[in-house]
Amino acid sequence: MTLPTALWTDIALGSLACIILLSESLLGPRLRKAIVFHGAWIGLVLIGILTVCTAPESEQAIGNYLIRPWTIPFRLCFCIAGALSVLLSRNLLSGTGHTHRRGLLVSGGVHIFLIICSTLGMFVVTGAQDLITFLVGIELATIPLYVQAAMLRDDFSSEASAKYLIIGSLSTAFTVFGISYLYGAGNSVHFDTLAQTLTADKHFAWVGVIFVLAGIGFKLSAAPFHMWAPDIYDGAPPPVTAYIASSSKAAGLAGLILLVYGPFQQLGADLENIFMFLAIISMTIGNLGALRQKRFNRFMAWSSVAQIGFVLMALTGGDLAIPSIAFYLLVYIIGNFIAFFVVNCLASNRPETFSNMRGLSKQSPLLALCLLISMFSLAGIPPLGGFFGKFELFLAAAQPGHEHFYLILFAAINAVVSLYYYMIVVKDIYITEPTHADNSTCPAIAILPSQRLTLVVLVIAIIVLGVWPAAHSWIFTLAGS
Amino acid sequence: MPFLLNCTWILPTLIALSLMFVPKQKVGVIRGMSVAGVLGILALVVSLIIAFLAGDYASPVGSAETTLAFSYRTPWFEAIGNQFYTGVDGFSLLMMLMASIIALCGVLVSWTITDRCKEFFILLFILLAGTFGCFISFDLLTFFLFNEITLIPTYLLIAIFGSGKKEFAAMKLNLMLFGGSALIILGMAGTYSATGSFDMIAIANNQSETLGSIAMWAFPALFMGFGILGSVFPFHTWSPVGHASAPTAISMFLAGVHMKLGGYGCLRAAIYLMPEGAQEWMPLFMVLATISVVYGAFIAIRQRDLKYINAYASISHVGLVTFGFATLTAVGLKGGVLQMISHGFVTAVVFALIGCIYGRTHTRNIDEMGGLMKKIPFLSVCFVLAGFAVVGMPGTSSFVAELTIFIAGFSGSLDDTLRLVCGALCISSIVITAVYVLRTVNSVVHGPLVDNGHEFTDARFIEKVPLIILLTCIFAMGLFPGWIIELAEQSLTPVVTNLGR
Amino acid sequence: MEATLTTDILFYLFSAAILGCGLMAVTVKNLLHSAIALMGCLFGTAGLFLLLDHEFVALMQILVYIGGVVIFIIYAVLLTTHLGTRYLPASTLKYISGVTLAAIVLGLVLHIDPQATHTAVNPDRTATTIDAIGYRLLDGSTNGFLIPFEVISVLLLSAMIGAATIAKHQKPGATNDEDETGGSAS
Amino acid sequence: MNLTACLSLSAILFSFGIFGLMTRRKIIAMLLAIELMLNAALINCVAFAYYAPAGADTDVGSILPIFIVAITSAEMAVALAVIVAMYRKRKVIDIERLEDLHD
Repeated sequence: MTLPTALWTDIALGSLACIILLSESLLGPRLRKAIVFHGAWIGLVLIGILTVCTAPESEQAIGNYLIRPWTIPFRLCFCIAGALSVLLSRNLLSGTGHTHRRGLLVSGGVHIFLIICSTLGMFVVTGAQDLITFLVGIELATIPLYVQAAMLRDDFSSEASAKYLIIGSLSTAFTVFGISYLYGAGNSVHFDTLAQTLTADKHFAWVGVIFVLAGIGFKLSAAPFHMWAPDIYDGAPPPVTAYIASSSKAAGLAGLILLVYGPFQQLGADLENIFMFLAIISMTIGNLGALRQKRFNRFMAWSSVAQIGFVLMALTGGDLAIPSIAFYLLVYIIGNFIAFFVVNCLASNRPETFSNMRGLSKQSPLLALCLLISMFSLAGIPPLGGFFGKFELFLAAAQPGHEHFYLILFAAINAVVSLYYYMIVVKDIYITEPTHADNSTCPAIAILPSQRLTLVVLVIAIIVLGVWPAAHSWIFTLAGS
Repeated sequence: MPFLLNCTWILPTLIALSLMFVPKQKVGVIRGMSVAGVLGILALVVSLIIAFLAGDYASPVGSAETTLAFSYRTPWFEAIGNQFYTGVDGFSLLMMLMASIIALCGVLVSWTITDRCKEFFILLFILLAGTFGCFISFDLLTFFLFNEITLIPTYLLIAIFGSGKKEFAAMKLNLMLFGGSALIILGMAGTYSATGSFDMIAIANNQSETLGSIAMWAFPALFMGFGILGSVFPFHTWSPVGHASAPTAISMFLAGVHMKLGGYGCLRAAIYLMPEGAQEWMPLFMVLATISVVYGAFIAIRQRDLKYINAYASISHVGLVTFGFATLTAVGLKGGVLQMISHGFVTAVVFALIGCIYGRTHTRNIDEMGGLMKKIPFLSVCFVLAGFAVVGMPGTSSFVAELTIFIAGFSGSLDDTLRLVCGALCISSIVITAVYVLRTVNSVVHGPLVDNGHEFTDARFIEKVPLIILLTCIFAMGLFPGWIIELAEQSLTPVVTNLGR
Repeated sequence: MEATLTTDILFYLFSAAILGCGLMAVTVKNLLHSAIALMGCLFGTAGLFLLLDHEFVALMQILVYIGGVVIFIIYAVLLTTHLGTRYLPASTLKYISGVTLAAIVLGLVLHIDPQATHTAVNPDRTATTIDAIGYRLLDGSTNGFLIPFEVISVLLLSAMIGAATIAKHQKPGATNDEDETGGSAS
Repeated sequence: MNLTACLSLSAILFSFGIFGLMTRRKIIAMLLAIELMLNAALINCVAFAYYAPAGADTDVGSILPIFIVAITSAEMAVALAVIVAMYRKRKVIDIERLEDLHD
């Protein structure tokens, strides 16, 4: 049996997890620190490059594990998010830059090991060809995150973890219940069989679809399944928050696309209505929530609920949906990580509230500019990557045969609302003068050289993605084949 | 030549980028680079116009085979049918000429800015890049993209460098303009759904029924989306606060050029692309335009703040542009285009003058000033001349433009009652305009000198230059409008032919 | 098993046990009691599985679910609450919303009617043997479940390591170097 | 005893789970309610496998529960650890009292 080349990435990821775990438990403290941290992020970057290099022209299968070309951009997203998340944990691993109120991680090595395990789970989701692999992949992507959320030594962390755990288990219960119905309706768990047997006239299928969608909705924290997302974002360690906000959502979306264009493909028009409903609620609730936030992480949580609404809008559309979502996620992940990197630098000596960001442009022009670019990219302002990302989501909902123009108008107005709160952030960092109380206690901001470099690279990446179409057409080529 | 054309947006971008690396203490270097930059843009535009007039392009272009001058086309985000497609016709060139002259004057007017001077010029040049990009784009998505690029610098320029309720004004302006963008996105999604392309020329020549039926609702979305930028009633409310709070140069540029992007978009992206929709919806927009014209003029009477007076006057005069377009006749469209150019110069010179006067009196309230003729004769004379231009005295550019628009209101069939009534109302607005202009000029320039303790001197050289340039342009266009009218007429031929299909 | 009166009676008995214990598990005030009720519910389910010819699942239910998971819960209850502690009842609003949501879900699920093909037992059916399960689990072809079987081992490993890491007594202010990963503790 | 009866049983059990999740306040009690929901899914799997028409993949009725139980035990192990860690720090496992994180 020869292995398909595209499978190397999955194997490499598994091996990386083993290496990290072994070096964490076997090596001495000094060597361990270097190998675990640098090995992990370099390894993930290399695996990302390997993913791009081994991108298959057509589907490659080994048994019932299928590597589809369109999942390659998603896999790249997972690798990028994983590597950035490791880099972001830098000052939680070592003693440099004790963070405000938070302290250090319980165990840095296990934290990094779990990031890689979670990434592996996401890879498995994208390769799934039956519901069982799908379920196991989703769980492997999620369960390590419960642990990671509890990794800090403060009270907030375990609270966030507990809430995440409850929501996550609930989502598992829904998914599993839905899967049992899908099995009942389709008499199989294999996607190919299900694609033929799940027809719109089967009531079982509908119960299954609704419960599975609800389960994935929890993972995506799409409204109305968003309940504790802000608490989780606020309490979990910053790298984990960033990871949940980016990669975890990307995995959920990859899973969703897999199901919608695989086993659910005969359920078409009614699914569109469901997604339209979810999109409208998510955008509205996310925006309304984000408007009244004072703490940055909570703000990011609500805004991500709104962003998911935009993505779900694309799923009401036709063929353009997959590549546009993939491109959007790539841009969204980078934009999110810039914001979290900046806030992580800030949070090293103050609580991450908006009032503490005032006057940032004077204290650290670099951080201010990065945050500005990140916010504008998330809002979808050209020439940043976010513009094309968001614009294509709109176009996807307007394809012939799927013309949801009212939805587009509604979403466009919501995009303006979201622009408002992103601009409030920009106003705080550039225009509002800090009051004495805001700044008197805060020492200068310390940025680690590695984080400064990462920020610059990310900012350049987001601008390049917005003006240079290479990555864009690569994604479209992969999704088209 | 296509490269030179693209340089009109590449050059400002490069200047903005290189300004980032200049240390902020070196104000002289920053100013020098900025002036060199705008002069460079002006030189580019002038050489383009000369080449355009010299080439075959100046001859009327056919409707079906529209050829653009200096066109350049390369696939960009081609997976969604987007191209980087630039080119110009006479209309764009005229707008670019106006924009570059106003940009030059704007930079000269901003000579006195010292606080955060570097950021000011960086943002100004990004704004310029977006504006010129808009004028040369013939791909709908690229056009929209450049249009969006202009909005964010506007926000920051007003919110950081403005006065009064600057943060509120900037936020309101931006949210309303992005609201317009939301409508534009809707319209673009509609056209994309029907044609699968963003190429303006291709869409304009597309006569499919799908596009025709989508145009019924995509046209008002696009027209209103750009109309918000052109401050069409009832979405004009961003413009008075925005213009009043912005720093002088930005007021000039916003009212003079940026608002014109709205009119430009209405013509280029709405009327040209979807003539069927235009025929259907134009009565509504004609009414709205008339309301803008009359309402803006009436409100201007009640204002005491010079900037607010001019801002409302702008709403009134830009309303005339929309009215001209709404007649959907060759004369009306031509008049609209002329009014866009004319009003750009007029409003820019008025805002520049208000800036100069405010720098001396430290108030913009007309009740608190008077008799300035005795103290600052040069500025006062300019103010009077600018007043003539606002009213539309013969010899100024406004006269040429407004006359054309009024003719359009009454030419053709006399059965169209709506057009006749609206035309009559628009003409009556001249009277109202005369009321507020004469009153303002009277109370500022003449009368007893109100002494509020400030000693002031007449304009310095650096202030005189932009005023003289702008006034010269106004009178030159008023006295020798021939070639401008010809260019506008020729470039509007495809639009008119399209309307007749 | 053949559908006879006996199986019917047994089914309703088990159902009564499952639902009764299930209801107790979510309503009883004392947490330990509800854990025990859950155990009863799971035993009832195991009985149901025997009735439906799935001995292997029944066995797993008892060994892993009851023997492992429920014991976990009871441990957690004993570790974190004092025996007999009663906690405050939830607010009326919560009860109302709980009942409403449960009713909505129940209505949604019961709304369905099984297709005709599902009402009777397929006469040719054979009970799944443990051999068959083992072969399917270790089958690498498109028909098998080798990949999820491999992946779930990673899942269990990471969950155990993670659980051991966070549950370990944490000295306040300790740095990473003083901690061990706890990997061996799993 | 038929498929409808089995499915109704599992549906009722599932709705008990939801009810418990909504009304309970201790984290352990909420997890316990979630166990009921998972158990309902197990009943479904087995019932569908038992009443499957000809040609259906009946093995899945046994294999899916294996994975579900494995996933549940992993989840519960993590849950226990989190609860213990939290209890050690805060002496609180009542979800209503987890109020440090709020708007």
